[in-house]
Amino acid sequence: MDSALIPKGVERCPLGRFLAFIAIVGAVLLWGVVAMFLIYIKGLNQTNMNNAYGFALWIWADLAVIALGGGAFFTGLLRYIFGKAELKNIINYAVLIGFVCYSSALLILAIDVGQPLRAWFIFWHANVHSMLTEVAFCLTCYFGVLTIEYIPLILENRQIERISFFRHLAHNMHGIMAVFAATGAFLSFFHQGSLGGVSGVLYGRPFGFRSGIGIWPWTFFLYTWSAAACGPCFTILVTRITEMATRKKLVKDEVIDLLAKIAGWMLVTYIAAKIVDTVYWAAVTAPAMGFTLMDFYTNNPGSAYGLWILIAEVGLCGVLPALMLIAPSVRRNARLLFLAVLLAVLGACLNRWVMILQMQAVPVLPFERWFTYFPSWQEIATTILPVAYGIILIAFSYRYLPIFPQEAELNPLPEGGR
Amino acid sequence: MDQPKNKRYGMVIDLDKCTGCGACMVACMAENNIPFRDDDTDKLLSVSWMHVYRLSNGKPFPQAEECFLPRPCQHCEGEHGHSPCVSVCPATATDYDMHTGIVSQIYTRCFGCRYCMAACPYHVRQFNWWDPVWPEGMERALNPDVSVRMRGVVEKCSFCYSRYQTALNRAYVEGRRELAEEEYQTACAQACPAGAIVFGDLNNPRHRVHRIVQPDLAHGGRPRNPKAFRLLERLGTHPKVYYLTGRDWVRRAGDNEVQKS
Amino acid sequence: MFPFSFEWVWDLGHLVFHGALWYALSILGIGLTYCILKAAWQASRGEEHEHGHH
Amino acid sequence: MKIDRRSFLAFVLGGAAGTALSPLPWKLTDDISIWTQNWPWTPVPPKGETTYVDSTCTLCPGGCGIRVRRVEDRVVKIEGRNDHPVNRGGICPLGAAGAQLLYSPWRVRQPLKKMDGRFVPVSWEQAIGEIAGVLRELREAGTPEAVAWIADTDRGTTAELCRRFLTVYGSPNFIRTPCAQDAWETALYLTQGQRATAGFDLERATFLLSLGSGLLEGWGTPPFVFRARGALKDNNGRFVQAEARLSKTAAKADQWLPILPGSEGTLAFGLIHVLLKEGRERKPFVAAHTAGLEELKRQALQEAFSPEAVAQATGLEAKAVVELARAFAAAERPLAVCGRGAGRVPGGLQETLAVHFLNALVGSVNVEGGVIAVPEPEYIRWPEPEMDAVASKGMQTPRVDGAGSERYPHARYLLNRLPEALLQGDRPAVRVLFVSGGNPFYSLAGGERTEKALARIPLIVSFSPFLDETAAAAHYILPAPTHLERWEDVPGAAGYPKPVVGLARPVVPPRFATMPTADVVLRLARRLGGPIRAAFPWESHEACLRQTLGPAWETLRRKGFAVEEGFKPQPFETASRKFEFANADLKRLAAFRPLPAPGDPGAFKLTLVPFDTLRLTAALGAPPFLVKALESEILLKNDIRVEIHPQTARDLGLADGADARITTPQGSARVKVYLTEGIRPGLVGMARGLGRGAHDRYLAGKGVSANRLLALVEDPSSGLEAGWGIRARLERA
Amino acid sequence: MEEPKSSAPSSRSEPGQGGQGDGAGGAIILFFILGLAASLLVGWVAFPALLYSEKRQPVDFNHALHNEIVDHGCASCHFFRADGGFSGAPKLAQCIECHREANSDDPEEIRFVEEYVKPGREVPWLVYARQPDCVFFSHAAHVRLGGIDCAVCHGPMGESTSLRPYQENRITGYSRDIWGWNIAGIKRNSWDRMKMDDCAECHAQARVPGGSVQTQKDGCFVCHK
Repeated sequence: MDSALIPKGVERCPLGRFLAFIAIVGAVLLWGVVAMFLIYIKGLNQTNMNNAYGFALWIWADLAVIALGGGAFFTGLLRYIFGKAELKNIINYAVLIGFVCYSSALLILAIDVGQPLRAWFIFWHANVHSMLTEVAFCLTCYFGVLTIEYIPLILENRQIERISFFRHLAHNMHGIMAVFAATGAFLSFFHQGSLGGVSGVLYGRPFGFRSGIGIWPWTFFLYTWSAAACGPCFTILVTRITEMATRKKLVKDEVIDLLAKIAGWMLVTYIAAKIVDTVYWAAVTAPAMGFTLMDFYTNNPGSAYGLWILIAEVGLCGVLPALMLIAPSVRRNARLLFLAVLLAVLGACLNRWVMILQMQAVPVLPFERWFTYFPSWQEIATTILPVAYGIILIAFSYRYLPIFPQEAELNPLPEGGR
Repeated sequence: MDQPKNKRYGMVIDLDKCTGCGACMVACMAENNIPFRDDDTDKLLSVSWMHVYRLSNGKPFPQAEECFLPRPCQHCEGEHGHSPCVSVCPATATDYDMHTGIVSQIYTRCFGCRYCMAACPYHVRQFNWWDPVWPEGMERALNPDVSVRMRGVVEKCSFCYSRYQTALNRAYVEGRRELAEEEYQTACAQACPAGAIVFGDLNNPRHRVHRIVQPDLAHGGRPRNPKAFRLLERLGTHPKVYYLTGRDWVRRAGDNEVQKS
Repeated sequence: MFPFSFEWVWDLGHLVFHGALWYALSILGIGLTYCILKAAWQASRGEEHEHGHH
Repeated sequence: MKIDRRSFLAFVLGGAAGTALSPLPWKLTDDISIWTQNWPWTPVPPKGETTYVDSTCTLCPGGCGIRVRRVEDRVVKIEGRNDHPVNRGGICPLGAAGAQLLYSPWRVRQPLKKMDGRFVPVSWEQAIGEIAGVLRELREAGTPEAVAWIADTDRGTTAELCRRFLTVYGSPNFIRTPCAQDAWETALYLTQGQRATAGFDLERATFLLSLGSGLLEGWGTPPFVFRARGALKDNNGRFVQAEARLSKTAAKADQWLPILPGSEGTLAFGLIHVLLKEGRERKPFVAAHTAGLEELKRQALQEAFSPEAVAQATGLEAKAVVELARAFAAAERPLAVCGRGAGRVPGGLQETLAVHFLNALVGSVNVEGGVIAVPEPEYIRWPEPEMDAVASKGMQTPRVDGAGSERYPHARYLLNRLPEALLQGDRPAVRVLFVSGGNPFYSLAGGERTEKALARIPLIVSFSPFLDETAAAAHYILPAPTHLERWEDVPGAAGYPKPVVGLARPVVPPRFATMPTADVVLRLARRLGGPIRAAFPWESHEACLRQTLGPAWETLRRKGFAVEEGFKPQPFETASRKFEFANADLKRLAAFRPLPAPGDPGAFKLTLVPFDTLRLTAALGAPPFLVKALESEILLKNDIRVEIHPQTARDLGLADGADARITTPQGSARVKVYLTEGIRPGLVGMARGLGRGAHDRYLAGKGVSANRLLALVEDPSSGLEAGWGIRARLERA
Repeated sequence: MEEPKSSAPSSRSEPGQGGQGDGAGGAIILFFILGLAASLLVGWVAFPALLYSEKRQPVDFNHALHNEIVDHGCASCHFFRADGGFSGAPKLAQCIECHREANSDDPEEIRFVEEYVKPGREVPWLVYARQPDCVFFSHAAHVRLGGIDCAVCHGPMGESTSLRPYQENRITGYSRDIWGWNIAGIKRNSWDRMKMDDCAECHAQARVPGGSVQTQKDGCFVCHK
């Protein structure tokens, strides 16, 4: 029925099955939308946040998806600036995943604020000293870049491409994509960094606070770095999951291997820097503020924030995947590669959780106790909403747009096909 | 225009005098139009600019001791007014005023991102999770000098700035530009039946607050009075709320510096 | 955001921050405008370029 | 012309461009955000001229000077008067929240009459007429003494008018709600021969020993006591609190003596024992101004009051008792006080006497820094009313509460005995009950039995401005104006050591069709006619007030209060003109004996001890600000939390915050537990003031009332209420 | 629209063929202009007209006439209170001092006396300069301390012989005088607008030293409450 829209030379599942899939995911999306409207109408009392937990699940989700969306900027940087031509075979998908991540982040931010209708004050009345201002500006601008990068893909749809203007537009945009990518990389560097700065500058919160260079705490650089390392891992992870879901090979192993290798080395350097940062923070920064490392990890209810979290983040989800990814034998083993990128992705998510949630859970006043929090269903639903939205957008993009340049080559149509 | 000398308004709370009665909280609520709800027992969801903490020395019966610690906004000065919350506000909805040393806020500018709440180690910043609702008739007791905050914004103690505004107005009409110490007092200081709260200008050597704590203004206002301390001195927030106590354990409980060393 | 808004201060922080911002925005804006105008021009001229850009 | 997709697109593009170039999107964006800044459902208090009115707070017997800030005709803030001798600028939380009482939507707006269990509005005319009708019938039946009146004070014009009304009507049953002053007044009378209230010169004492008094929890006049506590600190004085739990008072004391509950009297006698045994009494004072020391020695030097025995009874060490006695005696101006908690339970007379003896032994009676006999105000000098035969006969009948009888010769009011009296006989002894101030349906202990007894009264008239528990149980509510809407003379401040009279004034005009209780009395008197009418020659309460106060009226109106600054206590008025440790009256009293907590210790292993907090009140309930300020250690959601020691909790298998069920011989209730090291193991501490059956939605239905779980305990020496706790059981729920 | 068939081919013309005749291009431009004009009209004319509701003052007050009679100019009726506040629109009690009875046969005055003075009803004046609740404005600081003339902010109100209609923003509830009567927000006189930027502008000109660490202008609470 929709064959006219499907790219040439590839096969897609029947429309009915596709729509059934969309309907299922759409139901989840709808659940999130209901929760979102509930929050818009009734206010943030629908969440389980409180005056001690001003930032909660959403901000974590925000930081996590942006870190994971970092695959777009870093792959773009490698492809357009450093000239890693092989990556052109995965750049489209990286851009799409980035687009999903960033649009989700903006959506979550729009739900998260107490006065959404005044949210534009962040731009108009901008306080340039606030990391959040930097986040907002760079995030919005970079989302613009991702949109610019995504538009040509849409324009390459078989039907749209038939229109001369659009075809030319897509071509021209491809032509100067390096300029956009460079700008994107610049913006990305600053907003990934400023997200790291969000907790790093809080000198009232010894757990989050880091010293650094000038106005930028170490976390500023660590965040950019970790996004550059874990973003590509997420791209690989989603590509693999897409391949599993479509039961097709979509990207050649060399491409994945190259990206994984680069991500691996990024991760190695990142985790080394992270360890140095942790040691310095534990030995110098925190004691100077009157805290010992173990103050941050003990006496919390149920050991929810025990030392295990540090070991899991740095060791299990940091050092381990880094070492795995730089080993060619691991990269060649599909399962181990999958495990490695999965761990790296979890590591990034865990890092963001620690820096936002644990940062607030740690009592600072000596007579206060740990603050614990569990999100309400409305928070969970609105956090899952972008996931559903992302799956739907990816599904549509995959079905109707030439996302994977190598798909036709890797999956030749049987005789008699289109 | 010649400007009056900069003030540094601050507070001294004598923890040995404070009885934890809550008059400061109630006076503050009445002065500043603090909303209340059917269930306000979850203090993490409740708005109260002044909160009285209950501190315990952690010893077993009968050596157990308790102390009450009223906590208004500390009006941190940080380094040159970069208090933890002020510098993080993305929309410049909160500010540090060098003329008074007060951390001020425009509620109508705030769009509720809550970054300042995450930044404040004292939990003085509170969010309006609900629309403020007064039972029929009780809104008549609202004070027009303080605007009522809508749902979705952060608020905190302002050192009763509206009382400063009205006091200044009165002075202007009388042709004066400077206020006497007693002309500008916060609602909590005025109400405290135990006389535990003293309020005034730390820059002014004649004011009681200055005389009591003897602040070392060259070093962020560190108290020279050995009985005085500030909450979390070591963070470098340079609060303008000082506490007095003769009890060692109270001092330790309020200040992580002495606590940990 | 703009020099005429209340919060604007002509200091280094604002110049660097907003300078970088407006610089980035300009590149995006100019680039995009260039692409659109060129495409419109090409479309109206009926030009055609060879395929295979990706 | 071709109108196709392109044209349409062009039109839309043009429209978009035009819209962007018009103010519409920009102004709309701005206006929508401004709309969020001015949401119509967020109230905006109207501006206007600010004025201040000085008045006197009548919410408790303190009588603090208040300064009310008005904006136009609205009360927006209540502050303490800086120039008032009692509170000097300070204010208690309840006083500060006073405007919320004025503007409470749960005020009674017009007279209400209960019909078929529901209140219906009636006119003042009708309500007063119907009540007068019942009163007339009772008089005609020759039983005027079946009318009783409960008031929260027996001083001031309003109270005197009510009492006068009862007198000319023919009933002796005017009852003041119980308070610690009941015991103190009796003690002063018995030892000093003075009809006076006890004032405590706390500000100038240098050693303050409190035997269970909640000095910082509502005892006396809170702002005065608080300031005195500060002064004590400034003067390097010493403050010792003997109490079973680490109350706020104990927490702020220099020394906390965690005595076993109910052992305060024993401790006082123990201290006397040490003092006398070691000869540490102030000999010059004792020799010159006291009599009967030998008798006291005989009493106090018994083995039962030896340090060892007292240590046993109080849970302290014998050494601590001896040291305390020595420190007390050695202090420059020592002062001992008693009256548990906020002082709403009088306690045993012998216990108060012991404390008073202790003060006398160190010379702290009627001197600076001591207990001062503050004479009752005498500005009310109305001619004796003429009484008819019915009234005279009625006044000859014994009081329904037994006060002044053979058995309780010195008691003036025994509200605690009323429930039992009401349960006697086929017809209740009281047929009509007026309640002005106080809230007996809530604050009387005894649980269901008390409620059942009070419910036997066929006609209850409440004058409460609010729908409190007593009003809810009444048959008529004749709402009085609140403290900010009426004239009221306020003689004396509880515990203040000087005579002081304050004047409360209408700060704002009455909001509703309310009537001052005194005016209701005047109108009732007019209705009843005859000698009753003749006894009330005043047009209105205000007129009565003006005439009664005479020249003082103008002073009070201008200044708001009158205080006798150079007041000197009167000399003792006993037969010996000395302070008497012993005399015939004292000898007749039942001997001191510590009262055990009611209940079987075998079945009820724990003891429930109630405590007071300033953030809750017994009679008035608590306005929303107070409920908001209530600690989460006391109230969590709708559950009251009871304090127990972690050891007790371990024994019972209860964790902090766990749901539990508390059972006493009086009843049972669900609670949550709060673990604290600040309470003696084996005790359960419970705040008084929750578990309200009426009031507003911020207070009603939260927690349980300790009074329902407690029993009435009668002091054998005086008949006064002396309950301090009850045996209890706590189980996991 | 009557010739969809004939228009279809041209719109569906093959890509890369140029396709459009002059007529089509002209139509595009025409429609673009049409859309532009329509939206400009909506944005500049219809929108402002819809945005504001108009109310008449309860009584038409002649400032000029009163100004001639009174002794102390504006301050005769608009004065400072002892508490430092500014009285703003006069209360009925002030009016009654002169208008216990109608002093003229002016029907408006007679109506005022009949409708307000006799029943003792306050006049619900609509205040053109009413600022929102979040704003703290000190007349004392500006008039007593700054020596600023009433007209700087309020314009030549004292010379008006009649009260102009009061317009209220339907969305915000503000008086139109705050945004200014020019919908583009352009002002010619200092009193044309009363937005925060206008306060800031004047403060900048007067070199009012600001204490803010963020903006080097005034701290929030100087103008907010």
